[in-house]
Amino acid sequence: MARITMREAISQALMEEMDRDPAVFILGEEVGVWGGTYAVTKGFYDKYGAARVKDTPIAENAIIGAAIGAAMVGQRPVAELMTINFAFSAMDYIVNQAPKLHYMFGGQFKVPLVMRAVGGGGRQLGATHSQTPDAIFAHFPGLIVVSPGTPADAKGLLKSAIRSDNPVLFIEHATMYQTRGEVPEGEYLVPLEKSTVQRPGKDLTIVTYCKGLELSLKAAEELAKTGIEAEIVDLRTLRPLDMQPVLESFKKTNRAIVVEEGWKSYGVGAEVVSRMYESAFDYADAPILRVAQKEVPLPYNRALEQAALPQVADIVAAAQEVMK
Amino acid sequence: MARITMREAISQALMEEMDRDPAVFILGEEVGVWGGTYAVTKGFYDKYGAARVKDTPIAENAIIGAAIGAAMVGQRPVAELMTINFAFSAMDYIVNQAPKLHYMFGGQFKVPLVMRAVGGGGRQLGATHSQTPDAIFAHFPGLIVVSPGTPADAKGLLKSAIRSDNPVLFIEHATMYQTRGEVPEGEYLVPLEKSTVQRPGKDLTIVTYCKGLELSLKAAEELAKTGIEAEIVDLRTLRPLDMQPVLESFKKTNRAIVVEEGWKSYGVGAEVVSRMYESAFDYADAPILRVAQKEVPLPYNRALEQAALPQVADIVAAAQEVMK
Amino acid sequence: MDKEKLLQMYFEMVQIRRLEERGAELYQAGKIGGFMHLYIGQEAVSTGLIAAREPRDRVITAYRDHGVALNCGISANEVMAELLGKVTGTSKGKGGSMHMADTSKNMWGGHAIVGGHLPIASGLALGDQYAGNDNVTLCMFGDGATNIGYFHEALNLAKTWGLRVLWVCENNQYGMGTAVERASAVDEIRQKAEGYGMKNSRVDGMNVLKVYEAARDAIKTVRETGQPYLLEAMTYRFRGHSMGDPERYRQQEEVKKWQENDPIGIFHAYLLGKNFATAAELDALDAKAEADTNTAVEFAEASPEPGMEELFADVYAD
Amino acid sequence: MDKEKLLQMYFEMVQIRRLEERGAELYQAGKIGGFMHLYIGQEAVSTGLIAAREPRDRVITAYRDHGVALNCGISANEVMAELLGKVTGTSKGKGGSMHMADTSKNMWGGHAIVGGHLPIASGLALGDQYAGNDNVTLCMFGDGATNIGYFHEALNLAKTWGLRVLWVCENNQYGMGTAVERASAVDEIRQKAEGYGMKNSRVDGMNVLKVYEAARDAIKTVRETGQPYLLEAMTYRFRGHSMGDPERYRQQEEVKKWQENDPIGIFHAYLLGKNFATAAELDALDAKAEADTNTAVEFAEASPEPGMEELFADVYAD
Ligand SMILES: Cc1ncc(C[n+]2csc(CCOP(=O)(O)OP(=O)(O)O)c2C)c(N)n1
Ligand SMILES: Cc1ncc(C[n+]2csc(CCOP(=O)(O)OP(=O)(O)O)c2C)c(N)n1
Ligand SMILES: [Mg+2]
Ligand SMILES: [Mg+2]
Repeated sequence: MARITMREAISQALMEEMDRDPAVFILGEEVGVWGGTYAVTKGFYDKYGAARVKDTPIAENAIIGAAIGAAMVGQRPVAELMTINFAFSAMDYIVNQAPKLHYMFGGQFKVPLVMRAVGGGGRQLGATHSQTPDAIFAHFPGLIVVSPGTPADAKGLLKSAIRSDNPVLFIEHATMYQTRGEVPEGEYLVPLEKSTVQRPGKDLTIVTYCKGLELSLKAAEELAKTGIEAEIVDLRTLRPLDMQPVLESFKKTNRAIVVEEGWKSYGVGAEVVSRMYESAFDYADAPILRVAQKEVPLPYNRALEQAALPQVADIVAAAQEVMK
Repeated sequence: MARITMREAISQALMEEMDRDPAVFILGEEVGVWGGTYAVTKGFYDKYGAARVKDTPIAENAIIGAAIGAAMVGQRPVAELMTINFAFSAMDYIVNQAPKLHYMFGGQFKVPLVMRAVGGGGRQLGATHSQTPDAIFAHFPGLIVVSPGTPADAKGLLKSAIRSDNPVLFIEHATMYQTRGEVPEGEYLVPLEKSTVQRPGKDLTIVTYCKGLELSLKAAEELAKTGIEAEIVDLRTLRPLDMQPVLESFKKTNRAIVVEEGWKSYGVGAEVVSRMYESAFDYADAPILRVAQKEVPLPYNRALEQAALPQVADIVAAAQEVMK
Repeated sequence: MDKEKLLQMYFEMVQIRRLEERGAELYQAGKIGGFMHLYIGQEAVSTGLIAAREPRDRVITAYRDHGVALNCGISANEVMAELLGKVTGTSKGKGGSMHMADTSKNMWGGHAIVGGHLPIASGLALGDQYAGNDNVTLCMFGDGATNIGYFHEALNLAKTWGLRVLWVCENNQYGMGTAVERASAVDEIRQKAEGYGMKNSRVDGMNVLKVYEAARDAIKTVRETGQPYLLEAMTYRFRGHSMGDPERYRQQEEVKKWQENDPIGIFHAYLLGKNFATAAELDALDAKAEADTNTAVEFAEASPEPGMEELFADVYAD
Repeated sequence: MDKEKLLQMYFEMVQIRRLEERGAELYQAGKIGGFMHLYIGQEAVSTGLIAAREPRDRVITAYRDHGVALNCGISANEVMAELLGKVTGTSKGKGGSMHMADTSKNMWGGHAIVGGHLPIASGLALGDQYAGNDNVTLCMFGDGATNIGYFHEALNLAKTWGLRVLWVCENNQYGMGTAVERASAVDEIRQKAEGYGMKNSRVDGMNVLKVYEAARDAIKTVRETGQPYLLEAMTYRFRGHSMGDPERYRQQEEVKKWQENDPIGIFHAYLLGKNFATAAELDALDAKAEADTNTAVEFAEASPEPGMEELFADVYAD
């Protein structure tokens, strides 16, 4: 296994799938000549040509809408949204078209579509460009919402997403492209609907995903120094949501926190917490706490932005609180 | 107090505010000549004329975008979205522009805008036209999200919304326009950020809003016959969320369910439940249950659609479950 | 055109009319729910258009889709069953009036978000371009739909990428209650194509043969040039926007004037006048349309409701 | 035009150039974060345009907004402070490079969602129409922004309702790395106005006086006719799209060719050639721009960061 970056892992998944299946093509703003705003598709244009790596107009509805149409007639487009903030500019396609067409027409249409989008704050991009609104997409049945936390998962999940016959929203994090990890070479598939334990522990369960995983792993190191062994469960997929590893862990530790980067209210943690109590009420020794973004539009100023985003110290504090 | 319908109450609020403040005007699809798709603005066009009751093109971005602009320079537009399903076609304005402009420009701009939208299922309109996606809007700081459950609240909240200097998404329910209730005549304001008890009870707390209130009141009648007295707390406003009456009730009853029409996963109930445990963990004698929509796009067929929607019987069953 | 094809077109137009008249009754009787938008008055447009396609050419339209479905070869039985929400319907009763489709007939659906299917149409054509064939996608939509951003993004993409789409605007003068000029910067919808440097023309949408000819030529152009084309068909809906329209926005005289231009009447007179058919032949087709509609209603009424297992079926494809 | 105004325009152009050059340095030094889009090369457009407005005319633009801010009369101090995220900035350090505004100067913001401010511009004009005045809203945007649906809905609304907006497309030949013709159905952006029956014209955006004249005439037309107008200014950005653009999409020769057409150089030569100013006078303005920029940097660096109470301030207006 090679130790590669998240960027390389995603890039690898895309290339392998394009090599494997001629129906797979990429479209989006600046995916071609530019090489991808975050350099994920660097070199693709030269390798695969303009027909398979399509630079689009700035027209998010056309990007996702056309990708849906092409998927309906048997192609397997991977549409890039540049950033998840622009998903609002194609919202009807993402939540009202792609996830409903299969059901609404009695199973006639299939929409094997992947929508890649970069999310996350922390780069001083201001309120409209820094969001982590993952929870709102996960509200819609028919959509699969994935957001990997490690390079290996990024590769394995993206490959599975491309092979899925369903629309998948695949959310990456802008500050994690340089994150390194062991990634299996060649064929490596991670199932789309499985949460997983990323760090074993016995005292406390931390449920998280994506950027939250990075922060939680650091927090777990700190906690370990104080003798608290946190078990970290990575959701990976927000819809459908696999609670089994969460519940197994919680039934063992009886204490838990949920960590996410997005706003707390009506966020991912709310759903996870509700399900934990629904299924394991009697196991809770203390209230489950949520660590999340402060309820403000993200400000440009760096200190303010960092104060709004969840930090390792916040996780440590919440963990200590539930351990009391 | 007159006993009037929800439709009349909303209509009254709009008229009173238009009479009071010349800066208030209405725009939207079919609000004028047609008289409003749900007849809420019937007669307005004749009374106020085309300048204050503006029929728009079918262009949701232009409707909300232009309303934001007009609000920024001091007008007080009430924009109608025809149905909340079309909010996805103006999503960026609703969640990424209106709620962020004030903060992002250091408080310079104000956006005194009301966006009225009809939501809800139950009328066989099919998957794209039957949604109750209220929770996803409530995820965004800077937005106020209101959804009344009684004619009086509809009037009082809408009047407050029009007077607010903030963007308010005001969600009505398509099947409740004929619902009748006592409504104070003339000046009557309900504060935008207060939940309230709609039915007192001692055994069990039902937290709900909008259509869920109607269903819960019926369920409470049934429960009363079996000796269970449910206290019903109506959230009315989803953001900012006022938990105080919920917590007070729960601390008394120690048992609760949350009822909403939208999908359960990542819905309104998830947030309410999470906050209840966060603030009143020790008061819970049984797991709090959620009654909500099944996780499917709403089907056209009537029996299937009704099976997907939460029913009075579901509420009664959930209540009995937590009372065990 | 040969007689057989002419009579087939006539039959389809009458069939649409009859089926929708019965649909309206069943709606009033509470057997059909939701929104139902009738095509009555506009039959010449989809009939002429779809008669001009090859079977490999794809069709996609808005919620006013019963006629389109029939023209594409979906049976009256299936259309009626879908209206009644039965499992034998085109979409197993889960779609309803606004969501008829049959991929085997290359009919890619009625769609209920105004203008929402236009980028999808570009996508169908993109799929064909990617596959390397020269299929044409016929995308129908209303005048009102040309004001939404979806229209703009779809047409711009189609022209920039050279996608084979024939854009067919059914200008029936109103989007719900809003007259074209009250919502659109230009009265002639075809003019909007100029902003994309796209070929375009206008046709009398009440005359099925004119529609047929214009569509045939336009499809040929699209296929050969590999460029999209905008065709505007001038038409009128004789009924309200959907069931339960108070129709406060137009005068009954205007409706009457247009009704005198009934596309079926025009075609009927043409067929007789040109001796393409005898009155008896046309009467027989009328009777067949009537009979087929009766059969369809019986079929639909007798068909089972979808079972409860359908509620959770097809949320995801497997 | 009088000498004073000409020299003021010259000064503003140089001031934009200097301020952004320093901005680029501070960005490289890590003192400015986020996205920063430089206006260098395009100074003639906003300078000529805004010189032609009356103070009551509103201005709104995209994220490439430092120049526009300065032209509107926002001080270099405030612009620089906003870039550094200081509480003395135009938006208290909460907006950053892309979000400069000052309502007292009728500058309604830089906006970062491509095309997103166009419907808002229609709204500013709607507010004025509703108030019964004849203020004009000047809305600036890029070539790439004309492909998104927001553009379409905004222009259609403005024409249909007769809103006083001067739409100014800064055609700098690229939207990020995508050349106009690779993303737009038509190369001439002004042609898109034809689809809305909207008056339009093209102007050399490297020549500030031509921009000024075209803008003055267009604003007059808009004010008098109560109808919108689309003005396309042909220009070029000398720097990358934003800081950190690999610029793989264009040749250095192309950039050089355009740089020889430097709008400041052109105007400098014009002012000397026509004897509007002496070299010494222009040198003095250059020196003042330099000095003001230095002052602005000092001011910004010395300004305090917003306090933590700012984090929760202004989420809601009270
Ligand atoms: C995005 C969106 N906005 C609004 C509606 C509500 N609506 C349904 S049909 C319609 C009128 C459409 O008019 P037109 O495109 O001319 O088609 P016609 O009904 O005349 O065939 C409207 C406003 C919708 N379905 N989708
Ligand atoms: C809706 C949306 N999509 C994509 C982007 C990312 N983006 C920012 S600037 C830009 C290019 C805009 O080009 P143009 O309109 O020509 O303006 P220029 O940068 O050339 O001034 C893109 C794609 C965005 N901000 N908003
Ligand atoms: Mg129409
Ligand atoms: Mg550009």
